[in-house]
Amino acid sequence: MTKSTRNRHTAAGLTDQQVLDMYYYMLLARRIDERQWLLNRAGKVPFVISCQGQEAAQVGAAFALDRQKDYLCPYYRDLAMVLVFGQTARDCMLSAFAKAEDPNSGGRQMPGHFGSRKYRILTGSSPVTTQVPHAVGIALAGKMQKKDLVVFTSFGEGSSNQGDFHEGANFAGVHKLPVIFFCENNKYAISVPLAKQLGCERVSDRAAGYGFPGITIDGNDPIVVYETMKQAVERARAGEGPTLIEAVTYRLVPHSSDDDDRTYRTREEVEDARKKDPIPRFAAYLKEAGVMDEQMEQEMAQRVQAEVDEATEYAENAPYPMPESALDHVYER
Amino acid sequence: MTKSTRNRHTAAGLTDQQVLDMYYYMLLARRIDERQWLLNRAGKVPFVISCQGQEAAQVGAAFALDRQKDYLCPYYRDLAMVLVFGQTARDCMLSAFAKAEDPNSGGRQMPGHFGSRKYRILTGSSPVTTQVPHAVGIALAGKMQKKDLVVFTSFGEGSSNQGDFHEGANFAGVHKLPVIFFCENNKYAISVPLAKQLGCERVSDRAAGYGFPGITIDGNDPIVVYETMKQAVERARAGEGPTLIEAVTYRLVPHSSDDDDRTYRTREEVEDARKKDPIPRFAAYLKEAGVMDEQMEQEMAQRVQAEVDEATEYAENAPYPMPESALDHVYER
Amino acid sequence: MAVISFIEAITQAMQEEMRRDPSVFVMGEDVGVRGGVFRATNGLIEEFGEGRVIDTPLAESAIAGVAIGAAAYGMRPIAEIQFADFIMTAVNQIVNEAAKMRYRSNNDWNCPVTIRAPFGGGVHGALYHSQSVEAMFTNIPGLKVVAPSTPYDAKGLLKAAIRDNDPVLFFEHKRCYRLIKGEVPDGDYVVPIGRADVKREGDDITVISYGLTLHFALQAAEKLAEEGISAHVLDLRTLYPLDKEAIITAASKTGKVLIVHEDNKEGGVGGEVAAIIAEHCLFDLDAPIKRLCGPDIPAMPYSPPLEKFFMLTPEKVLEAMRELAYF
Amino acid sequence: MAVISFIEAITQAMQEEMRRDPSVFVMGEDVGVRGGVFRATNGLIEEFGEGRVIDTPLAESAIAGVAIGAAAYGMRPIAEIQFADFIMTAVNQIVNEAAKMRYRSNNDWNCPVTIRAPFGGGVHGALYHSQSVEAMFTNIPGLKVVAPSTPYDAKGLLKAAIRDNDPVLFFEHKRCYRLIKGEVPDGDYVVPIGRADVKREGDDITVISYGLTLHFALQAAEKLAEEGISAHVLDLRTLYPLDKEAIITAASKTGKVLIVHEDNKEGGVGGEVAAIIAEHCLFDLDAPIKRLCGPDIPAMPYSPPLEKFFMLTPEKVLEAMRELAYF
Ligand SMILES: Cc1ncc(C[n+]2csc(CCOP(=O)(O)OP(=O)(O)O)c2C)c(N)n1
Ligand SMILES: Cc1ncc(C[n+]2csc(CCOP(=O)(O)OP(=O)(O)O)c2C)c(N)n1
Ligand SMILES: [Mg+2]
Ligand SMILES: [Mg+2]
Repeated sequence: MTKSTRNRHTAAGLTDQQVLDMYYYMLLARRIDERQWLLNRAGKVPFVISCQGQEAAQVGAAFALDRQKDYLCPYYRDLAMVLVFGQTARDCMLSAFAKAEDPNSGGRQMPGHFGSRKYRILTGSSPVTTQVPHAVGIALAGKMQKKDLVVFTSFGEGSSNQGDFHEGANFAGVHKLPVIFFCENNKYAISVPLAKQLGCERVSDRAAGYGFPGITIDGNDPIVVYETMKQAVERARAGEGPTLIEAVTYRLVPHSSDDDDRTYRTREEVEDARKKDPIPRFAAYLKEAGVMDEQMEQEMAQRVQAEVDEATEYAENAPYPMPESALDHVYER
Repeated sequence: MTKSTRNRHTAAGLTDQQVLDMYYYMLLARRIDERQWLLNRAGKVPFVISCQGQEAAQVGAAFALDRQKDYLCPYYRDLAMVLVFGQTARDCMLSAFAKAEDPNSGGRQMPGHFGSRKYRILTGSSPVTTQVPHAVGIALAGKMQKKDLVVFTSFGEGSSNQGDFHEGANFAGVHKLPVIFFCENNKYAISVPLAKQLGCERVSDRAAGYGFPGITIDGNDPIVVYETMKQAVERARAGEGPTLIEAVTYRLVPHSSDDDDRTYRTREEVEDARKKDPIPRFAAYLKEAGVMDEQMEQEMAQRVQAEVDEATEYAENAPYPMPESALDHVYER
Repeated sequence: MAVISFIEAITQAMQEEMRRDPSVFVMGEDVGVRGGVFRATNGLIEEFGEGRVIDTPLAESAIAGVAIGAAAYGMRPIAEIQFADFIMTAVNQIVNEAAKMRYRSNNDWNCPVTIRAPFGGGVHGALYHSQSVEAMFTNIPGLKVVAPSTPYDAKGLLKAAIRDNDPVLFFEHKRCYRLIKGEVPDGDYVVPIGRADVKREGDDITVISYGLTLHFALQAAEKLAEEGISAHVLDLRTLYPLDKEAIITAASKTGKVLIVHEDNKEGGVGGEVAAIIAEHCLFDLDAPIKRLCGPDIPAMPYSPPLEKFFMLTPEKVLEAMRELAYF
Repeated sequence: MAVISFIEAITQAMQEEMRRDPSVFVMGEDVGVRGGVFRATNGLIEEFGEGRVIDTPLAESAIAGVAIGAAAYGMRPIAEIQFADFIMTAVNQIVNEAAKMRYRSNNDWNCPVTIRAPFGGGVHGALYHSQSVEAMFTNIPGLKVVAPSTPYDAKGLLKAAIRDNDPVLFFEHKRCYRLIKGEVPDGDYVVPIGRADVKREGDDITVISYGLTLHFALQAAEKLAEEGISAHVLDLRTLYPLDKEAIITAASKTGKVLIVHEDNKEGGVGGEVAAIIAEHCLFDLDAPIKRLCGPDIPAMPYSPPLEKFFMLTPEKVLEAMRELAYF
């Protein structure tokens, strides 16, 4: 396979297998997500919150981390990211169906509230941005214990207006902690557009206020995200402190299954954004770069389809938690 | 009186009388403050929190505002500022002695917790930086009512780490509100020095994150402060939005009468700072500029002394609030 | 009189007050073109424009704090917290600022802000969209806490809150929004804050509740009546400061008291209600003061069997009432 | 056994736990070279260095949130909130995060953080350095709330809190710091969280209290004994979850109960205590359950006559106890 000049991933330090894997995770996340919407509309799962449109940002970022030692404090859209870190389609579907086996919470939390000690994904909640100081605390603890770990935390652009973002980022800046603040700027906070959320142009403009670099990148390109993240991870491991990365993306679907986005954005705008959908775009790249051909693409699609089918069936048939188990785990026993 | 090149105030748009008035307020604030320490050490007032060292910043700022229509949301060190806005030495001493006539709170709050509806000084509390969103709210209300008012709010550099600073500043940035965020950077938050407080170099670095200008200036020079403020006030009145001004000063005395600053800063450092004490420095300027002579200086000192004496005596002899009045004004009656 | 839903009553109250008084305005997350995630502010931006219906940045402490500043200036903001669970970042502004402004300034300043927040569960909202957080605020002099249960009370109390010259926290049980309908007069009216309301007269047992569970008590009372047991049902309506007199009267009337709320039992509002009774009419009691409440777990879980386990129902309330009647 | 002050007990507990377990560390405002504004962390930075005694930026939500993250990782942070009044910006982190981590992750994660905060008045601290904020947290399953009143309990309970695998809010009455002295054994010991303690045995009336006012009750009991009235005094020590059994036993013993705390009456912890009694041992009572508490005003004012008006005293407690005894 000859490398054309169109091959950007090798230059970024990614092997062919890695970019194929990246594509796989992006596709898997998308298909799980789409299936959850179908299940929701069929009345089978009560709630969906999507990663659709943000898969490139998430997968690009996750690939730059060390999946054996780094920590994630993600937010509710990071389905693609937690897949890269080890969660499976089955895990996600168990969560969507709120079944006892859901590894995040045993069905206690809504889907999207990730957490797995074994994958070093800190349990998350709904109030936005509370995970930011947690990430800083993990990094502080890692530094105290002289561990070589990087902590990644993500959040939406609207959420970067919360006090906890400011307080957490400043704390990390003061202590030069190995934290990466990753903003998935999808241009809306539910119905509220950027111009009504941010006094500034770019979320990355905020980094200067904490004494570390901030950068805005195309979040629809997983290779660009990977490259930027890689540098931030190196900085962090070298003890040079945090980085704020703003990955510009778009939320292709409504905020959640309870939302109706027609009240606040035009169909044209959404259609335009669909043209930049990171998944077909990355598929096209892989083909241009000679890494994937039609057949591989089809096989991948089938594999993903099968995984999603299996996961859905398993989760649908899995048992619910016992009612009285609601009383468990308030305190250590 | 010939204007020398050393005359900076005329260029800044200040008359001789105005700079003399500025000096008067600076001196008055300082003497009130010093007297309160004496009273505290004599066991007559339970608590003092000082403006010492920050008078130039406060008076320079206050003079750039319209004392007939602008609003203040100050912080606990802004004694000199509230004097410019209309409070008297007597008011301050009534507050120090916690007497019923204290216009801020009827003796309910510690000194330094300013508030006077008639002077448009919003009532303040102790939790730092809560006044920042209030200032934004007043500005929003003024805009809704199409009033030509500017709102000024001040806070310490340590306090700029609070979530409320971030959230308030961003809100003002989004709505381009006429608010001036004035940070009195005196290099310590109680015992904690700048390097342990701020991830960034300058508090003003934070303004970019809210989409408005930020500037760091010499807070020991009232003319520089006045000029900078004047521009910010003009911007605000012209509908161009907020400005963040960081006035670099030094706290010449311990944090409060309960503090002992020898545990965390050297005497040399404090002595060095005393050499830049804004009050003798401004007196020297006024003399060099030919605005004030020895005799005027002495007369001013005497006038201030007399005011402080009178205020102290009045306040010391004034009645305390009635015990049962503690039950009043929980709700409107 | 028209029959409208609980949420329509909320919307009407805001709309009418905004028409009546130009200083009233609305602010919060998604309250503008989206009309609120529950649609409580539906239609307001169309009528009053974005100057008076403000989509704020996603920052609750600023929502509260900016509203407080505007209120101190003289406006009458209605700030919406999207879910009561998210009010917690605004606690400092509400408790240390709004509630204390009048007191700390010796009556020089005041703060006529209304903060609305949907609370409670039963809507598959899981841990963070189902909480009853009212107990956190029912110990704060200077603040008033209201939680209506009927459309009539919701409209009248919200109008009273908006016109009140002190800060009011206004909790709306989100399950009531569309489930509960009731008659609401066409004209302007106000329901006074601070007064509980007897929602059903009875002689054998007294049930004291608020919010969604008040309706469970009323339904249970209906059933119990068929068994010949007559229940007196008091709706607290205002949770702080409590209407002590009404509580004492209602408790004394039957001598048997059941307090019902969805919030956790320990430390919930019911504790204070029981304490008032135990202090003021202990010798009128014929049975221990019982409480039926949500379990003492951190919040309502998502999974249907767990949510069901948490939620009270008319049946659970009925059983507790019957037990008390036969004590 | 050495006689030490309340604050020395606090310092000792931290020092010993830091020596014992390298995962224990201290963070907060001015806890380093200044040794804390009350000097509770005095000497710690000298012994353990600034790596384990961290002067944080002035931001309470981050203090709590960073501590929570470190705790989830496996450290045992002791976070100091300089005054309990300032804990309010950290409520979201404490209540929505720390308290719910174990539950929401189905026991996968936990959060062994201790948050210390000086509360209470009587030190000319005015509205914002005197508050009793405990009631805000005594309705939060997942959280434990402790408020010791003696040096012995303070040391033993703080050690227990630090070793606890769940979050503990540790309130220290600041007036007790130097006023209250008591015997503390030299060796290591722990006082279990969740258990109240009978501080004085008696037969005629029961007084239930915690913090500074517990001492007022003990002093008053001493005086009353001279009058031939014997008071039973229960120290709650843990405010959440309450030790129901101990409360019921203490109340039943005399049949006359007075609950005393400095916090406002309405919505204070005393309400829940009264409710527990009224639910579990109503028929053992010979008198209404009385509460003597701070007045229902926003906070303690600064001016000496106002502060005096607010504060309870041994005399005020004595009077209430005598009244109850003669009921
Ligand atoms: C503290 C808090 N307030 C409000 C909400 C309700 N809420 C959930 S998501 C959301 C918008 C988030 O927008 P953004 O941060 O841009 O992330 P996105 O959903 O667009 O990825 C809001 C307001 C919440 N979860 N937490
Ligand atoms: C929310 C809050 N936390 C803690 C305190 C206690 N405190 C009072 S002043 C102060 C330091 C403030 O430093 P800075 O903002 O730099 O202002 P300065 O006093 O130096 O003028 C602290 C920690 C407080 N008042 N409010
Ligand atoms: Mg967004
Ligand atoms: Mg400072």
